[in-house]
Amino acid sequence: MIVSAPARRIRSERLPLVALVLAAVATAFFALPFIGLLWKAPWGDAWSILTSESALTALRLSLWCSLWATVFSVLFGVPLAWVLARLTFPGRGAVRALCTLSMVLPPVVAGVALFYALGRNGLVGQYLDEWFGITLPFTTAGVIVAQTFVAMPFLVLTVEAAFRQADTRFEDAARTLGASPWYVFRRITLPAIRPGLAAGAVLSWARALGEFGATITFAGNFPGRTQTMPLAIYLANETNPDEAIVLSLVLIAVSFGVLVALRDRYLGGTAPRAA
Amino acid sequence: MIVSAPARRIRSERLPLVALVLAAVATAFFALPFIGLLWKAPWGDAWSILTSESALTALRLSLWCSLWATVFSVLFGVPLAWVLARLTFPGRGAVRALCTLSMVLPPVVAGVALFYALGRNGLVGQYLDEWFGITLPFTTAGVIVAQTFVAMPFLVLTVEAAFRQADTRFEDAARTLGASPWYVFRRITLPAIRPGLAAGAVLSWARALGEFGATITFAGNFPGRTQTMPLAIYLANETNPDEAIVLSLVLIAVSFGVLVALRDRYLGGTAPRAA
Amino acid sequence: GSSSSNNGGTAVKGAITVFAATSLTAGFNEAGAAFTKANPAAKVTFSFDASSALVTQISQGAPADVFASADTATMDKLVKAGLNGSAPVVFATNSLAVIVPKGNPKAITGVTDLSRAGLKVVLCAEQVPCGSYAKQVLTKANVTVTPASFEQNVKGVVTKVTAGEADAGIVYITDVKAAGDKAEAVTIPADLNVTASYPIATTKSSKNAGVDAAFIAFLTGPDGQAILAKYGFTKP
Amino acid sequence: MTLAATITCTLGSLDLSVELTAQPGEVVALLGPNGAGKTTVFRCLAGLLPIDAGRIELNGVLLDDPEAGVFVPPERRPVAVVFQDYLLFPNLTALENVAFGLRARGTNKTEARARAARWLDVVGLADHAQHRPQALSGGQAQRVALARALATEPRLLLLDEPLAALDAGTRGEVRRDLRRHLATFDGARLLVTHDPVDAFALADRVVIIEGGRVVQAGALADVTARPRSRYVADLVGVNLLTGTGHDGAITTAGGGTIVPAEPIEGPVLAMIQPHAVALYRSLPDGSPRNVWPSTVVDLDHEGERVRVRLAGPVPLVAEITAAALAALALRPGDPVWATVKATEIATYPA
Amino acid sequence: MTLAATITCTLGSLDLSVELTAQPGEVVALLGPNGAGKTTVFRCLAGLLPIDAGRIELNGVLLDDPEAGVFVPPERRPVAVVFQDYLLFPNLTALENVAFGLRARGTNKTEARARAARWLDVVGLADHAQHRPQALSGGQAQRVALARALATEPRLLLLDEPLAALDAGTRGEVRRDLRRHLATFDGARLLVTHDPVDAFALADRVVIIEGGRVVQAGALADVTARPRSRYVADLVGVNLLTGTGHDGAITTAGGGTIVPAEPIEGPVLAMIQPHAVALYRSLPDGSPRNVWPSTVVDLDHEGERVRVRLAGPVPLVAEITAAALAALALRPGDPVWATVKATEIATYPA
Ligand SMILES: Nc1ncnc2c1ncn2[C@@H]1O[C@H](COP(=O)(O)OP(=O)(O)OP(=O)(O)O)[C@@H](O)[C@H]1O
Ligand SMILES: Nc1ncnc2c1ncn2[C@@H]1O[C@H](COP(=O)(O)OP(=O)(O)OP(=O)(O)O)[C@@H](O)[C@H]1O
Ligand SMILES: [Mg+2]
Ligand SMILES: [Mg+2]
Repeated sequence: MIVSAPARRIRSERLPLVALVLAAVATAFFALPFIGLLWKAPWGDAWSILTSESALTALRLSLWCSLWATVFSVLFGVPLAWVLARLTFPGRGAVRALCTLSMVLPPVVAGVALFYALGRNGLVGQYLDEWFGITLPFTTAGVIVAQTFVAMPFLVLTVEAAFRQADTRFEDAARTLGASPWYVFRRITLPAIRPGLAAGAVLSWARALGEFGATITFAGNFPGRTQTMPLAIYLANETNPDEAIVLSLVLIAVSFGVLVALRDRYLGGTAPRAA
Repeated sequence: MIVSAPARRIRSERLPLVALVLAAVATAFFALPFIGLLWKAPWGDAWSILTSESALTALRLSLWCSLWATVFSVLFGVPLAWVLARLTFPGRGAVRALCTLSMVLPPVVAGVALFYALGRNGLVGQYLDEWFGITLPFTTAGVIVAQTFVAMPFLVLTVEAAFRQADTRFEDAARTLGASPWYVFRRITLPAIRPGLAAGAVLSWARALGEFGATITFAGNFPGRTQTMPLAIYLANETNPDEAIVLSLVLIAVSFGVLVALRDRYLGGTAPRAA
Repeated sequence: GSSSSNNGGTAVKGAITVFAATSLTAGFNEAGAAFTKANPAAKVTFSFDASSALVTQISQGAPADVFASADTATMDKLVKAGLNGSAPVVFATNSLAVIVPKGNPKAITGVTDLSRAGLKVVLCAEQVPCGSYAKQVLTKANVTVTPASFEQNVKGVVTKVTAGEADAGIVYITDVKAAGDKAEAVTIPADLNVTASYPIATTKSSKNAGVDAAFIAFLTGPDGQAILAKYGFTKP
Repeated sequence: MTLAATITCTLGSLDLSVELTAQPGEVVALLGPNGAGKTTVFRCLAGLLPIDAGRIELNGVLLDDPEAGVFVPPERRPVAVVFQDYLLFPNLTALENVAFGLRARGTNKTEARARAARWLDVVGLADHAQHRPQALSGGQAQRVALARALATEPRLLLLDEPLAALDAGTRGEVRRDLRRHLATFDGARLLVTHDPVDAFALADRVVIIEGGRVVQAGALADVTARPRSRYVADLVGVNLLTGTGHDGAITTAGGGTIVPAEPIEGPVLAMIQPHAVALYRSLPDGSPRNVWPSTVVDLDHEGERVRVRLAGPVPLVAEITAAALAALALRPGDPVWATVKATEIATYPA
Repeated sequence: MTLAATITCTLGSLDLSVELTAQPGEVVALLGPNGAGKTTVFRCLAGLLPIDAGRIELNGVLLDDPEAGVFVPPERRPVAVVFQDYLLFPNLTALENVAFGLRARGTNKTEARARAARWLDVVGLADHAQHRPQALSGGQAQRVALARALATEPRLLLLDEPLAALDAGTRGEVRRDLRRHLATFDGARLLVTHDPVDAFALADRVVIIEGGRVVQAGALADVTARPRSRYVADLVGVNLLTGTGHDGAITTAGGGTIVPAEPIEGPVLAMIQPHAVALYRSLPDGSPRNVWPSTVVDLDHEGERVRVRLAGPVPLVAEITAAALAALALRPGDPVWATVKATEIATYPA
């Protein structure tokens, strides 16, 4: 004990140190490209670009669509995550895998795939059209669909993990107190998985906000209707790369603001102890 | 009690039912596009395409790079997540936000940003070149860097959530037994967050595998060196969309296989109870 | 105004959507503005994307009245699918140039230099028009180039050159112009060069025959050509 | 409310198979060694663990019956549990924890909180109402758990060692309050405890479970008067010897001979109170009929009385005064003679 | 190993400030009501909670001293804890849990498992070695926790109610084994318990903590002989009255008058054994000096003895036989006369 103390002393210091170093490297890795952008950004004509009507429209549309995409992801993703985490049924692994495929799919193909499913002649799309006169492609709704398609997987997997990590004994205790599954879910389970839910929501929101390929293919590129920020940036890059950079910085600034705004409190979980 | 019983009966049935319905919708939403692809796939010349040398090369490269991207994401992402979850320091919110920005960044710009950081004349890149003669653009290493850049955020946020959800009292108990932080982390913390870690790894692997924009912009597109599957698919789509679909199906099949293979056991957490 | 009248057409009214290849973005935006100035009752909205993607979208029922492609091959796809309303007409041509970073640091004088050892050259992938054109040029000049990358589109080439990651590439003249002071063109002599032609046509689903025809007419007319010329396009 | 349960259930190494009944207003204490299956019984009754066979019926309502394919989920059983490990909801304050059951059953917020507050007061935690469980001490947490269960006024109340973590004073109080409360309501109540005092104070009847089986049941007095197992003997702190009676004497498993006042033929249990065992350094004269050479194993001081554990043909625990011990100057390992009057030996068939 | 600790620490509503010492080989029992701060003291000693002021020194090594800026992290303190809520690692088997401390300190796997297995055997869980905590009963879990702490052979061992969940039999055994083991090693040991029997059996010295302060300390016999607080009185089950002595008599807070054998002037504590209190329906003749009119509050049956709680100028608990109760036919609310011989009243300065 006394003998091994110094040895342990060293060991005991290692984790935090190594961890901190690795974490620092990771942070730098993330930070550098943005510093680069700021560095190269053409601040001269930035202002005019920022305030350009088209930019603002695109930004507004982006926020609007990504918000809805997140809402839908949560609405449908959380139940799916719950099923995957809490029920045993044949082919569960398959369903889980299925949910992640849209992340693997190259953007263009994702768009095409969506056509086959929800397009005018798509498996379901044709009936949407026939029966309800709904056509998703080339509409704002289409943008939301495309974004949800690529963003939801992140929510599903993250929340499923949270469900698996949660201690079900508290749910049992709640049920013995006469709480319906739904009430248990709201008052006990949800608070327990809040960190995971928050992370999942953030991930899918960010993913939706940055979505490009599936959107432009499935929903087209119509200013004010389906031209989200990434599309506008892609286009700007065609004519004037500087403008593209400035617009990206706007997008970055916005999401940065939002993410910083969402305090640890919303992330919940163990109160972090001081360093 | 007796009176409210029927009322509760209904309530109590609602969650599972609603949950199952929503989950089913979500699953269908994910499944349809792929069914669509399978449906439209030109099975005729599928085989020749699959076995084409170029396709296999691209596939091999994709798997190789995405694997490394995942490894790096875990290696650097877990410590970062730990820091974000367990230490309090000014600007933690900012760091967390920073990690997610690369998800928001449109692919093209992401690539450009990487140039500014790690390119031949980039902030750091120029020294990499000068001192070590390392140039990332146009190399396989560049592909891995680009994929890590877009994939790591998913791991960081998911794992941070897992850390927050874990009960730290067990770690305290472990330390009183003389376990160094590193040992505690390995034997107690890691098992506790395994579901989150698994989910995070899967998410970033899938994201890396499907990565398109940043890769081609930063690393370019050279068969066997930097041409990953999504790039091959994109170009195939230019000349022969059918070929693109077949190739995507290959990509999908592979990742589907991998994800199904990873059993619930690896995801860990509460043993799911029967439906 | 007078120009539009001596353009032969009387002012039309109605709104159309033009699907155009991204390389036309700048030129079409200006042309569109001019067209609507001449025809105050008309409205033109553009949707830019890769020519091939636009064809896919049109085949999926995208509300396009006019389609302007960056190459004839893609336009042929539309025609083959029977989705075109009018016969395609070439409204602009373009030719290739070697693009080098500002100041031409590697002192490249022509296509032949591209084979120089240690030179980082990027080309478009053969699957996309600029790639196949570049290939033709190189064959004509019979230089063999091992590029560092086959880009997905011409902008990819421009980006890498302007970012200084690549030393040279082969792109359209129009792209060099668009790159402004970040890049310079090394001209490719006409005998080695190839001509890329930009066909335009109305779509079968076009809902406003008057305006879409008028727009095509405007583009092919002197005013349209003048505007396109500003961006480096040449008369067919 | 009558509880009638026949529970058969296998869980890991435990093979549980017990029959339980409780009359309206009756308090039944479940006693048994660790791992006997007491908590598991509770989990079955609460519906947290479906039984493999048998049936659980409460007040005429069938709650669980695999054959009939009936299984009423926990939330629809009028049952409340005080869990051995409390299981307070970490995200709720003490007050919200107690109010939870009421809220879940649709009581409005103010009403629920008011009643919860009253319950917290009963268990003496009014001023901890706003604390989260992690900010409560062990005993405080247990009292919150108790209040949480009582607040729902269940038809069947399951108390799993509800007083284990309470300090002496509080324990007495809570025990009194609990008894008073339990008396007021007509549900059936089951209580797991390791403390005979609790059982005495609270239970009308005890059921002894060992290895998943009921080994003894009845009024505590009767059970303790005629312990049938080592566990019960330990519980009441008496010596229990098993042997076979044959013309007037009992031969113990250890090979010793016991001569009781009322002999019994065949397998027999003999109970001897520790204070009835006298110890001598030398063989006592007048040679009483029950004298056994023994060795002191060890000594337990409990205040001014000392419990001496003896090894020998008839292993016993003797309880003597500290003074007597001093006189005998006994130390572990010392040889000693143990004697017991025949009249002090209670015998009954095994 | 000598422990010398002065702990000042504020935690929520608790304002802790205690001084503790333990000599090599000494076992000190920490007793106190729920929420007194016992567990918090342990957390400070183990290094899980840095102290606000004071110093903790073990065997000459400074472990925690805010002024000196010294804080030795838990893993570098030779301290082991049996936690009140066990905190067994859910992902490890019982055996792995016990082996954890040894493995963490670098013992090789086989060696560690062998020793762990031996410890599990000591606590009688050899055949549960491969079970996960969630597959253990409450008592089994607690024994694993005990084995886990003992296995590391710490210099300072902190036991937080280590026997609370054990059944009567096991409890006695484990208590004996524990005492034997504790005797064998030279570290200092602190024990939290609510059971005086544990304290008697295991502790050389007791420290009574109430509201974060040490209110009494010393040999258990002395402490129980002269209880200074309601808590201690409850613990040993005696009546404790506070009052002021004035020429031969004591006036209690309740306004009653007590006449002890040895009067004391000024603030005084008076202790009366419950069995020393006699009850009469009618005013007893021969008029003893201590007679108080009282009302029966309630009755606690404990086997053949009954504890009667009385309200009146001098609130008391009387312990009488069931027979006596039958004779008096007392029911809650009945008026009754309580008398105590002056010689039965122990008095000492408050
Ligand atoms: N989930 C489980 N899986 C496997 N075995 C289990 C499980 N739960 C309990 N057991 C086993 O069942 C037996 C009885 O457990 P139970 O908790 O009912 O005992 P108990 O009577 O409550 O004991 P205690 O007095 O210590 O609380 C134990 O031996 C335990 O090992
Ligand atoms: N994390 C915390 N935050 C706020 N208050 C706390 C915290 N931990 C403990 N307390 C308070 O400190 C007091 C003492 O707690 P502690 O656990 O030390 O009591 P204890 O003596 O161990 O009681 P018990 O015998 O019930 O275990 C309690 O009143 C509790 O409310
Ligand atoms: Mg139990
Ligand atoms: Mg405590």
